[in-house]
Amino acid sequence: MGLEDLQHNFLTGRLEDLVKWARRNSVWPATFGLACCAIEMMAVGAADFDISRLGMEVFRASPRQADLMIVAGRVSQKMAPVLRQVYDQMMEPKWVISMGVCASTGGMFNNYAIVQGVDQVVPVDVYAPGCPPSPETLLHAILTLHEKIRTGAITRRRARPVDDSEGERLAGWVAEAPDAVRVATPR
Amino acid sequence: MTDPAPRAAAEHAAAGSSPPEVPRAQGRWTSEIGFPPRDRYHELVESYKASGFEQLSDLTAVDYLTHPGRTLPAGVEPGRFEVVANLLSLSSSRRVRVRVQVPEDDAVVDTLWDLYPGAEAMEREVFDLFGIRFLGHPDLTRILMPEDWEGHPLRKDYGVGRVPVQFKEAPGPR
Amino acid sequence: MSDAPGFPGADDISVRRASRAAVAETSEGAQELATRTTTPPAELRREVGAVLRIPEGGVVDAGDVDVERPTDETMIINMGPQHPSTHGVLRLMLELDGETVLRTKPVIGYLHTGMEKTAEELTYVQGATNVTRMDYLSPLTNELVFSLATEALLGVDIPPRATWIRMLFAELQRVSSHLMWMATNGMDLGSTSMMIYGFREREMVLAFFEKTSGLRMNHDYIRPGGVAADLPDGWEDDVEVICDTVLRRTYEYDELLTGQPIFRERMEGVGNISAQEAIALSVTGPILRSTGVAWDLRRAMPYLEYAQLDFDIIVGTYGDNFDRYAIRLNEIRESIKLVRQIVERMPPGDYRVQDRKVTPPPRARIDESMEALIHHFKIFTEGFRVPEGEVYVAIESPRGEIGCYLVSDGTSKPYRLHIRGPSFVNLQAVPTLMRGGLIADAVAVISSVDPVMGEVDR
Amino acid sequence: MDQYLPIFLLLVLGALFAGLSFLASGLLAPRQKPSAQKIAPYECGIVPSREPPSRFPVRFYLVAMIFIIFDIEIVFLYPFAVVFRQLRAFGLVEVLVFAAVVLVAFVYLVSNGALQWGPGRRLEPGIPTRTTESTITRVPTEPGAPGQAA
Repeated sequence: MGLEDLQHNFLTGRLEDLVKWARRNSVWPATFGLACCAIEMMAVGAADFDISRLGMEVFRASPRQADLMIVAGRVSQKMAPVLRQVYDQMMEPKWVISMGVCASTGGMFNNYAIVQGVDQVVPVDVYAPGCPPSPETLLHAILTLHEKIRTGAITRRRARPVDDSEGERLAGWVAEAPDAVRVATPR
Repeated sequence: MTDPAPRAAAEHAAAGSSPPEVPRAQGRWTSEIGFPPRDRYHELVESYKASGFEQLSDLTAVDYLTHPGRTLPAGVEPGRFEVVANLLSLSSSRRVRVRVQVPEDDAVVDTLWDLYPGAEAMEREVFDLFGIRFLGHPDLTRILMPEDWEGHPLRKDYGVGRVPVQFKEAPGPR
Repeated sequence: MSDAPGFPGADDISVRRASRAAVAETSEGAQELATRTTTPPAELRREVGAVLRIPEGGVVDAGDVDVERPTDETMIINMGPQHPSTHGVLRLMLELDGETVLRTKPVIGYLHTGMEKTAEELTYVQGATNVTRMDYLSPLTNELVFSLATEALLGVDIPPRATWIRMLFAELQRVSSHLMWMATNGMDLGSTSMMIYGFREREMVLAFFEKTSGLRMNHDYIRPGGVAADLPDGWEDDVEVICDTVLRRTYEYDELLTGQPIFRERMEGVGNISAQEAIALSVTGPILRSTGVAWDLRRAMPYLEYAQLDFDIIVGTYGDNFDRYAIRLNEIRESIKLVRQIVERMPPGDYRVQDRKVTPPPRARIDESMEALIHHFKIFTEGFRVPEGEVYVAIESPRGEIGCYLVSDGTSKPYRLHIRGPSFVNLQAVPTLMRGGLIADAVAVISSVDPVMGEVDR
Repeated sequence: MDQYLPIFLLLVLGALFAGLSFLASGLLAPRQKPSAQKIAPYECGIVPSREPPSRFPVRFYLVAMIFIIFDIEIVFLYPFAVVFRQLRAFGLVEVLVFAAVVLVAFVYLVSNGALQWGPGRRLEPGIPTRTTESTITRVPTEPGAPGQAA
């Protein structure tokens, strides 16, 4: 057994890799099912497309115990501040998957009622296409998120919501430059 | 019940199905249509309820701003809005539609809540999306739109609110 | 890169939208539950659930919930839009005395998608894709009601095979919707295994839908003029496998759930409603049938070819959660009985109406004949024209009577499309069902009403 | 002196553990102060506009009292458990008497309805237990005869 076989085991792993490995394999989604995509999200949670293989066993109801918010469905104007509130109440580190075209860009409902893309409200990590995305697409989005966690920086603050103590409230979050992470096809 | 009301109901009901010149669907989905004037709307619905229409299945409104030329039976002057109440008789498996014209300036109609408590949310939705007020409604507030939303979206003069998208009508990529 | 989120020149609506998307107050003011002293009496009666004005000796006595309790002893909480048991984004405001629910007020609109406005922008050919996203547990039922309304106005009658295919898919959709209800109802009452079993069976039905229409949900399969594609060959065996497996499994669910004392305790006697209250609140579907009223549109006002099929209407006795559970479980078995009859009597022939003005020509023909190309081009760009008129079509969806009020002004786009959502109306019965129960009963009642928020908020 | 050595060691260990955990959380915790929304109570996504009610119904405190009763009982069982072999029969009787006395308090609480949670409007109790078959009636339809009502 040559030295190169020792490359990826516990003894020689760097702390940051270990933390990222731990985070990646225990991402708990918050139940944020809005519309049709929520049904497909539940189907992904059920027996046939089981996401507990990826460590996402439990859909935590309260944002305090959730790491990932899957925005599954169309976000209406009335729901946007609620979405923002739940996102703020989630613990760091937190990620967002915008599931379905309605969440990503407003989809086929380009009208007064739907927020045209949930990235106007919360910073999004992975966009899953489809209407609704088939469970395989959502699984691929989750694996892409794992890849992003694996290659992303560990201590980068997600979106520092600006305190209202600083006088007028900014547009909710300080837009950081979206990092054009060239995400390799997850192995 | 005052004397004129049953006559009004009878007059419309007696016409069998609705007056012939009103274009309607054929076949299985034909149903009787009543066109009461606004002040006799509540009486007509009351007389229908008395004659066995136990359930109000649907109440909605239509904004005829851009389609004034619709055909209506004689003696019914078209208003801008039209409140459509759908009554259902469980005992005799029949439906009847009551279409009442509502002018634009004072868009107010009597509520059906005291006859059919189920009308409460439907009327709130019509108020929310069309701005037609219902007299005697217990809690006439918005139901679908956020509370601080101005305007009534389903009116024909309310824009769709499209965000211009790249390949349809917007200038080049941003 | 322009700073405004939209493009320059976006009109005021999207400017307001940008400010709205920022962190805004989520309180909905007048739509919320006010304290008892500030609520007008009529509204107070409705929130308490005492809806009917029956003379004193009548069924409904609001007295069993003493409303005169001082307001500072009670607590108004949000069973808000993001809640595991509210089946989507329903927000219930409850006034509690300890664990007992005194008053309830559903606040909806958190999934309002402006579909009726969008419907006025789409042609009849595209209309089904918009309508199918309303009730996302039974998309085919929405498409069916829209197609029937359009065909009623067009005055075209579709070939028999299309009718029977539509009935086959409507009943299979009822099976998949009720299986989904069994799953979420089990999950809400703590039986996670029911969730897994329910979804496992539902996947079989979705697999068949995907095989025929190409999509698991939002199929756009039932279109004005017939169905999108013919049944794949060998479909009888798929349907046969579905029918056998699901029928056998329903007895397993019965064994799993009905015997459990906890499940029984939370279902029996909880959320009861009388027939008078149900009819007065315009409630339809399993909730109305659970009170003993045998009203099912497939039998009372039959559409398609339901008059030729032999099936039973399941009617409850006490009007409580357990009745609704028994009704839905047996309706799965009835639907399977129906599907078996439909499989036997499926007529041959074409699956779409052959009127060239409505149905686009088959793809192969376009290369050969210029006229077919013109028809194809005209139908898909401008859409076919529907004569002026209005119609109200109502069919039996798994949640109750879904109606489509369609007004056309002779152009190729509906002038007004209103979908009467059964869940929108059934939600009004929630204050009556929850009166006097505990919070745990509130969860069971919401699950028993089975609201689908897409259809409530449209 | 040597008797007190273990106690002294325990004290040092406790202090060390507490000190280290504070040190670690100081190091690893995010520097940035949590925002107002994060501190706000979670109300299903709604920004709380009402202050949480101050008065809670008594029933919640009764349940807390039941817990305290049994908690104290367990605390006294610990020393008993250490020496119960030497005490033999006398110890056993002693602890049974003690448990009986504590149980009186519990029975008093339950008889006062501490565990009855609200009216929970139920149907009249006399209903036989129902199965999914017995609670429904099937209204058959003869094919080809539409429109007969209930």
